[in-house]
Amino acid sequence: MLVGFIGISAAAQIQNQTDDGQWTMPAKNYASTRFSTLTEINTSNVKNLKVAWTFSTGLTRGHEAAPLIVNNTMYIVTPFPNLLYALDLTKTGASKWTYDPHVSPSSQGVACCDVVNRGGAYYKGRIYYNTLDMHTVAVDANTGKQVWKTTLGDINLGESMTMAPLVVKGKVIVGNSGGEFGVRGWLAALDADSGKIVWRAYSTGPDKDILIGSNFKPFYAGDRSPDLGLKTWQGEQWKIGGGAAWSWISYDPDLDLIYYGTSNPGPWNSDQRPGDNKWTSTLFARRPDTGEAIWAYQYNPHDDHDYDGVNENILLDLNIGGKMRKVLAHPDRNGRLYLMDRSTGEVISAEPFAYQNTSDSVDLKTGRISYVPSKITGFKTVRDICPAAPGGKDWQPSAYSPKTGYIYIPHNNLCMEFQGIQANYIAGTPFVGANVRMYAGPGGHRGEFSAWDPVAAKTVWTVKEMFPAWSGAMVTAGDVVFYGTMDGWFKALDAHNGAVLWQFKTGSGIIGQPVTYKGPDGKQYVAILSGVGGWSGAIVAGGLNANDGTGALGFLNAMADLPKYTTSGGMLYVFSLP
Amino acid sequence: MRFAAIGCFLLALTACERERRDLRPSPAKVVVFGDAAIQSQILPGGGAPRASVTNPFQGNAYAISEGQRLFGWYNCTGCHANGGGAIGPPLIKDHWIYGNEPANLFDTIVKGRPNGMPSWGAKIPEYQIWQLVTYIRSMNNLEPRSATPERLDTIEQSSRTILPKSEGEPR
Amino acid sequence: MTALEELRAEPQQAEELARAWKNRPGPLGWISVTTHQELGMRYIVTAFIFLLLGGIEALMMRIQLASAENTFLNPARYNQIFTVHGTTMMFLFAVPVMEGMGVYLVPLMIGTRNVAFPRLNAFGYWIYLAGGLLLYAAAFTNTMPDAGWFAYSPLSGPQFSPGKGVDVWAQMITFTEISALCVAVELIVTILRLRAPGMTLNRLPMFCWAMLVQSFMIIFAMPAVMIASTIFLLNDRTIGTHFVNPAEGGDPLLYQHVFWFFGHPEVYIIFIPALGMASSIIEAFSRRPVIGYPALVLSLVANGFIAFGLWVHHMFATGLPQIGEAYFTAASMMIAVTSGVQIFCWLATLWSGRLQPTAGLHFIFGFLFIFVMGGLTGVMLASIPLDLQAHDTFFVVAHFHYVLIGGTLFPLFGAFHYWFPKFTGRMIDQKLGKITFWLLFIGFNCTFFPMHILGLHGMPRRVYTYVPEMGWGPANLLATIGAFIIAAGGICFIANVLKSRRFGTKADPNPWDAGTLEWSTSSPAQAYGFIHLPVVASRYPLWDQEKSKDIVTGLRNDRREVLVTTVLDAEPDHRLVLPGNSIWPFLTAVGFSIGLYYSVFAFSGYWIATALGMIGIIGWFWPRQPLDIRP
Amino acid sequence: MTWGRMPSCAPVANRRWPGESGTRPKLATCATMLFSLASAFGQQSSLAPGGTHASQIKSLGVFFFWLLGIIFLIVIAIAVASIFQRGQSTQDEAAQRRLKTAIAGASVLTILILFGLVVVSVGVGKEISAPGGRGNELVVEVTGNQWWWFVRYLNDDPTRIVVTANELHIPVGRPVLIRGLSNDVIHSFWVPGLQGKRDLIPSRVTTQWIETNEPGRYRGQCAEFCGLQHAHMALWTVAEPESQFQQWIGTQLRPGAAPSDDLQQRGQEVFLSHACVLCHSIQGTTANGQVGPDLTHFGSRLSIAAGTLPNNKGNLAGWIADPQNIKPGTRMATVPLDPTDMQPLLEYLESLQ
Amino acid sequence: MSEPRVLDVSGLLPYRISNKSPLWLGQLLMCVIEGSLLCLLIATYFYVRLSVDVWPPPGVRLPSVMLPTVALIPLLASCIGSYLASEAAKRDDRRGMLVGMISNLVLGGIFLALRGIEWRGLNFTWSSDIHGSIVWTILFLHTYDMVADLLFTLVLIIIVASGHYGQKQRLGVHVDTVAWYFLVLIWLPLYGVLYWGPRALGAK
Repeated sequence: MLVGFIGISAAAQIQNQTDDGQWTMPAKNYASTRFSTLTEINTSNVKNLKVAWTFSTGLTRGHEAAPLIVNNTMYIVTPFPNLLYALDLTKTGASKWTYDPHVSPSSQGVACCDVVNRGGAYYKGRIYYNTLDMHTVAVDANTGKQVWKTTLGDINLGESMTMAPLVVKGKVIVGNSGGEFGVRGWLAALDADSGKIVWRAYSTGPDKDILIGSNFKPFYAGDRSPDLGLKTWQGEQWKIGGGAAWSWISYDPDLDLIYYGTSNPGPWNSDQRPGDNKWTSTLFARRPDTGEAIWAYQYNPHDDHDYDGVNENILLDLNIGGKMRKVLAHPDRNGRLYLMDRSTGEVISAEPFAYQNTSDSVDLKTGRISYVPSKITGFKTVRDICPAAPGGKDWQPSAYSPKTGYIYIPHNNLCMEFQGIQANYIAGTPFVGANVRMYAGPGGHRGEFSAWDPVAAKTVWTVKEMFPAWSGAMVTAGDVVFYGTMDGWFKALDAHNGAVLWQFKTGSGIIGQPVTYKGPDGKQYVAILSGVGGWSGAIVAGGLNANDGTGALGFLNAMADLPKYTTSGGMLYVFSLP
Repeated sequence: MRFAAIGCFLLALTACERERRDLRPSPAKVVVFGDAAIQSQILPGGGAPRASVTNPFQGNAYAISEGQRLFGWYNCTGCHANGGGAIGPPLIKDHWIYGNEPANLFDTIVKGRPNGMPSWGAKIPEYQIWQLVTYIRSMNNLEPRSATPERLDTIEQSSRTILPKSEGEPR
Repeated sequence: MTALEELRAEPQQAEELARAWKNRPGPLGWISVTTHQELGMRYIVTAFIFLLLGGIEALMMRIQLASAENTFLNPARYNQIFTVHGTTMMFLFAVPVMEGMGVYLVPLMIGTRNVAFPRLNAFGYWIYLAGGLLLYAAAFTNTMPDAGWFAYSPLSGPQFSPGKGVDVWAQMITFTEISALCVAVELIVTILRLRAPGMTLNRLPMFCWAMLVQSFMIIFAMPAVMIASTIFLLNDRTIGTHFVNPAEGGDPLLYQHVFWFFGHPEVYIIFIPALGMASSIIEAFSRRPVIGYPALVLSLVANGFIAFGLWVHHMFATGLPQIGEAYFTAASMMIAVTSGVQIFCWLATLWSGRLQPTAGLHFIFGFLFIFVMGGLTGVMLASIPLDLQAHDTFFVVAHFHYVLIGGTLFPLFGAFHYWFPKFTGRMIDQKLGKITFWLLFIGFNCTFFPMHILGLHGMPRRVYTYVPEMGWGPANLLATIGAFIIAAGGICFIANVLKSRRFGTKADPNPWDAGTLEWSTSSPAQAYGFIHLPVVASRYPLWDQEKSKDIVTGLRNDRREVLVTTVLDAEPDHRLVLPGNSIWPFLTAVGFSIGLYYSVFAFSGYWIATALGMIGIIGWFWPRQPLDIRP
Repeated sequence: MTWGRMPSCAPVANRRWPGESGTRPKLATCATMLFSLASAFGQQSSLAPGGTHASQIKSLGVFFFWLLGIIFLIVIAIAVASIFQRGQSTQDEAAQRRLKTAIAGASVLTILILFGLVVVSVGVGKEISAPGGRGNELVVEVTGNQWWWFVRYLNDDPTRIVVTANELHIPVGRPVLIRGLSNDVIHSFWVPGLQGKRDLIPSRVTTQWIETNEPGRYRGQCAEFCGLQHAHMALWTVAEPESQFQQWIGTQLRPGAAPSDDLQQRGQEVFLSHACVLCHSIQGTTANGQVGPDLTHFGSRLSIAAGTLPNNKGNLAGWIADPQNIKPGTRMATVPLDPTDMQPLLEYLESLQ
Repeated sequence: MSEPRVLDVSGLLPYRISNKSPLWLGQLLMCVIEGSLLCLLIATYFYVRLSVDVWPPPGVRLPSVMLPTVALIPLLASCIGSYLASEAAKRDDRRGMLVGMISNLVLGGIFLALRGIEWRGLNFTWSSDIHGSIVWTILFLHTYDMVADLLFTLVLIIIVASGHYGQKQRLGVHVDTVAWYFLVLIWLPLYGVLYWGPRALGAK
């Protein structure tokens, strides 16, 4: 009751954008809340959900994308070869057209963690998405014809693209992947009409490459010197230093800022790259028009554990300490949930949402994280590092419900043993330098799904999962939270207490992002792609051999039993009430 | 009897192939392409005898050790881990798309394969490719056990059960 | 019977005894021998063959190093050769030859007829031979180990030593170690329980004391090398354990600790018997009891203890905590005190004795010269700062050759020239003996003295070559020339042995007029040792009891019977019937060896070894007629 | 018996070291070497110390040498005298007692001397391992590899970090902390002219202080047996005045020289298109291999192949053409090169000053 | 030449079944060898334990303490059998020897069976990591010795049961017990180190 009240009273806040029952971008809205105001499906009737229809993508790699629903058409971007399917919802998902961007098969060799794609974005009659081989394409949403196709990089340098673009003010914002290949990370904006590159902001190197100018005002003094992207690196290592922007972007129209994080520095063996390695594992706030950096905050300076900073930034207006503040919530790979002032970059709180033992605290005065010395890696073996390289939470996006005020975080409970070895840079091949072996964290389960109270900075409830909760979360105004598990269960939880209200076993493990929409018949539908894969599911999707625990960058050791629970597949499931 | 026993073990120890150290391998090229590295069982027009390319380092412990080092140096581990696979397919496996005969493996490394395997022929000297081939085969116990190291100085294979004892179905 | 009657009946009793102690003829008889002289001599001869092989390897190394950038040996071959050289000298020559001398001489010196466990003795010899054959079979099949005699991991580990060479090395250690343990156990029991009546511990000859201390050291040291070589190294290599793999929590330094916990006492295991020999020779050739017997015994025992407390001085360069380093410096220097006491006692003995300038005594003077110098450089190496410069350089090579050749080989050669009549019944040619000595002495110093300088001038050990700019060439050339002089000395010695064995003058029972019991019986000693076991009343019965020769009677001559006495005072306790010749030790050793050979390739070799060994042991212990031992 | 097919080192080399004038000094004769402990041996001698610590060790060694030498002479003198003593005069009881007293006295004296030696050497030991840092120390990381040295000058400012190989430049008068690591097996870092040795042990960090007041070149060599080419794993330490050192650092911080003519341009292409890039890096180009020595300033190095050959074009050609001939077993690959490519490659590499 | 004196030993026993026998001393020394081996392994255990920050390594369940503790009962009881057999051997009491040795064999066998069951429950092998290596080595070596000793006991049972034995075999029975006492005694510290050591030091 109280929660409902807050939700209503905060109607003007960023998290309460209008909702037309469509789903035009993977994060649902610019604030990345993945919250739908549809209420037809609610806690009382969700148990009656039934499969409405299904659709097979014909592919068996990891399906991480969120389906888009626009104008009674559903668009699905598949993993490599990155087909785009348009399904006619008025005809129960009949195929309208299929677009094939003809992706170079060799690009599969530079995709670090399965050949996934995290979806497209709809903007003014076009679907924009990235292909694995470094192209962004614009496809006419009605006809399926390619409008333009822009080359953004070279797979010979180990680059690839897997992220879902965000279209802001006529600009398609995309970033590269390849933190494990020694790429130089960047974020670029393309003109939505022509596909021309408007700007490109690198994560490392001199300030002019990073688009740091006179307006750059990071909150913490340590970040204010010029050319930090150069001066926190040895020699020319910044050229192969990672910092890819391979995941989520959020946008605040009021402040006119986009927010995104950059990946881990390369190689993983941190002894090989002395310095803070700015701006890897960093949160950037930029102007969408010019790319100019406004502020930045580095989560994990000199990252020792592959803690990328790429996770989603949920933009919220919250009452903190009696004052309404414009904040962003970022559950980081390092296991801490950062609540930051999104106009200045000040860290308000950074409390652990998952079990972690790599850092003691985050100093709110300097913004610097203090690492536990015994967990610092290098040319040696370090044991019992929690969370493991995939972090407390990897790419799998959380959801926020303005009704409950909770952030729903699908995350991991993994620890690792880490041996730093000499990494050799050969362009186009991986640049890692570590033997890793992951295993279940305390409790023996490998995943958790938690509700987090951002104001109190503590966990409200937690559901344990046998496998890492590798799918995105979605919450509705009906107070139902949806997510999928890697053993194939699609679950609906009570947003207040985490009670499982309904679950359905799909054909393969779920690592996709659930969406909900209002169908042409006015009913509420819930859709999810089932198809295990990704880094965690590589053992199934790639047919890996679990006898070698270091396979899949160490994930194999923790997932050796996954093939007993699921097989690969690629199927869209759409549910509705009968 | 004693002498017979000693004789037997002398023979067992002989294994010149295993212990040979070819520190200065011949730079001569071996022709692999076209003929020897076939991948199909179907030979239309009836099977004809074909030239076979043998691995100069077959069964050689030093080559396996060198191959293991190069496997790390040339970043094979980046994609194939220590045999379990990651970005690339595992190399410890039963079913090989392009064959696991030495000539096939050689071919794969030299030419690359379409789904992401780079072509190394222009870069890695040929004798080192053969050493890599030998090492990859040793992973699959296709080289003599006595020439294959039991473990490396790394963390890799783990026979430890890290998984919880079947928690059964989710609630 | 009275004593005189007994003595008169000696020829007949000798015949009876000879029958009871006779070896069966033919090859089957040859492999079932269990008498101590025969086995002791086999140990010695086998060890000398290995010495010869090790010496040839040394010459090859010296040829390679004679000039800069020499191409006589390539690096792989050189590494194999220095590994096999060190291993051979340590495990196949030095320890076994001392065991052999002990097995041969101890029963004679304490007045009994055989060691306490004759069949174990035979087993030990066969296992030793099997180990030696394993290493040299490897040498002839290109499976030579090449990680050094110390086989430091990770260089010796599965990743950096491909092939089976290191496995062969590690398993060879197992063989020699089992053999050494067998001998140690039987010598301890022999010395403690089979001494002639009246030979209290206080009257035990110095050499027996040395063997006793050495045997105890073997018992505590050898398990350490078993752990290092078999459990750590071999298991890491063959079944993938992680003892020395830092990535999985193991530690290369753990291997070093355990290895040197064995490796340092090993040096004393090798030269403590030599100290006993030196003592015996000094006594005999200075015609007087050694001065300071209690001090000598105590310092021997102390040596035995201290030797276990200073292994870390081999690891100063690994950077251990400072306080530990200071302790180990002090401990390492402490060993100089005990060694010093020994040297002083011998000097005093020589000083006050009437010296007989025999070849044997020449070697003792050579021993004093070289060993003292080796000991003093040892003091330098115990000092951490000096060790940090000298460690792993030719200075250390020089040091330990001074200690081991000076401290072991010279007394051993002296011992040969001294006990030769007892071994063969003929005198050794003294003139040739002295030539041998001078060749060895000059050659030795010529070879190894320059190495001190080379080491100080920066030449590391175990290098197969060096660049010409270093200026190490001339000194190395000198060392190589010296090595050939040593080789000439060796040839001279072999010639002398062959010649004297054939043409030497016949020897009396006591040609040197020495004082210990082995000289009271015939030369060469008969298989049964003594017709009548002696009764002893002093430390030097032959000197002090010339007038009255007390004897034991009542032992049966028709079977292999010895007298068991009490540990401290050597009071007769009971009689003991020793087993006769048996083929089972040989068969057990063969079965066991087959399994252990195979274990180089697969762990299942241990099961084979166990099964075949068990069958052998059952055969060994199976009851034989007569079941009942009657008085 | 298989004697292997491995080549042995067949030097073809021009052995004149960069900066060396004229021919090598005539080698000392055997006699002078045997009887003089002077530094006739050149740059890798613990008896020609240039380092503070090595000098202390040498002084201690000289002290030990004289003390122990005298003891040795006394012992030998007694032993020799005993030959002529003939023993007659010492058979009586009193003489025996005297001898026993002498033994006891000598033993006590031994204990005292050794106690003194322990105190002295522990004292020196403390000094040579004491942290020499006064806040101005230079921290250098030395990583042992089979069979070369990776050297990295650590600095809190990562842009001031310098990477080089098989060569160590140190400023005169400044303490240097060596952090030792190993990439494979155990090696031992040893520059006899500067300091004692310290093992480099995989997955451990060992430390050592060096300092010198005398400019000069000090040769060092791996002192722990590390496999086939243990013999050819040397490094040069160049001690130079602070200003020169800073200049050197400044040079090292620059990326590799750009090709200045067509030949060098061609050489760079050869480098980048062959196996070289898989292992070596040259800053300023796309070559970023990490497993072989960094070649960014190769032309200014003293030696090729870890102190095996002086650095000059002829030796480099021999080394690239057939490294296994010069250093059998080396990790340097034999790269098949077109003969016409060799000259440009040499030009390019030697131009990387 | 004065009259030599004689020491007539013909009255002494030609054998002795007691700890005065050389064989007994030899067996004791063998035990010392085995003991120093196992002591060094214990030292190794603590060395690696102290150099590793996580013990046991992640994912490893410590060997359960229950079964080995229960197994102590038959093990300690088996010493009684050994004692009876050795006393009977001195008395030349065939039945006593058989009873003693068979009870020793059976109780020792039960102990080994329990250990076998325990091994099936271990979730690590010798090649898992250093903990697995050292624990398995200690367990294996001790088990190996025990099996060898029990096999020897079995052979002695057969010999004694067949009646085909004399003083030497009785001495064998007596000496066999020395080895068994040793194996039981040495197990107690090993048991403490392997099962209680890590728990006492705070591992789960």
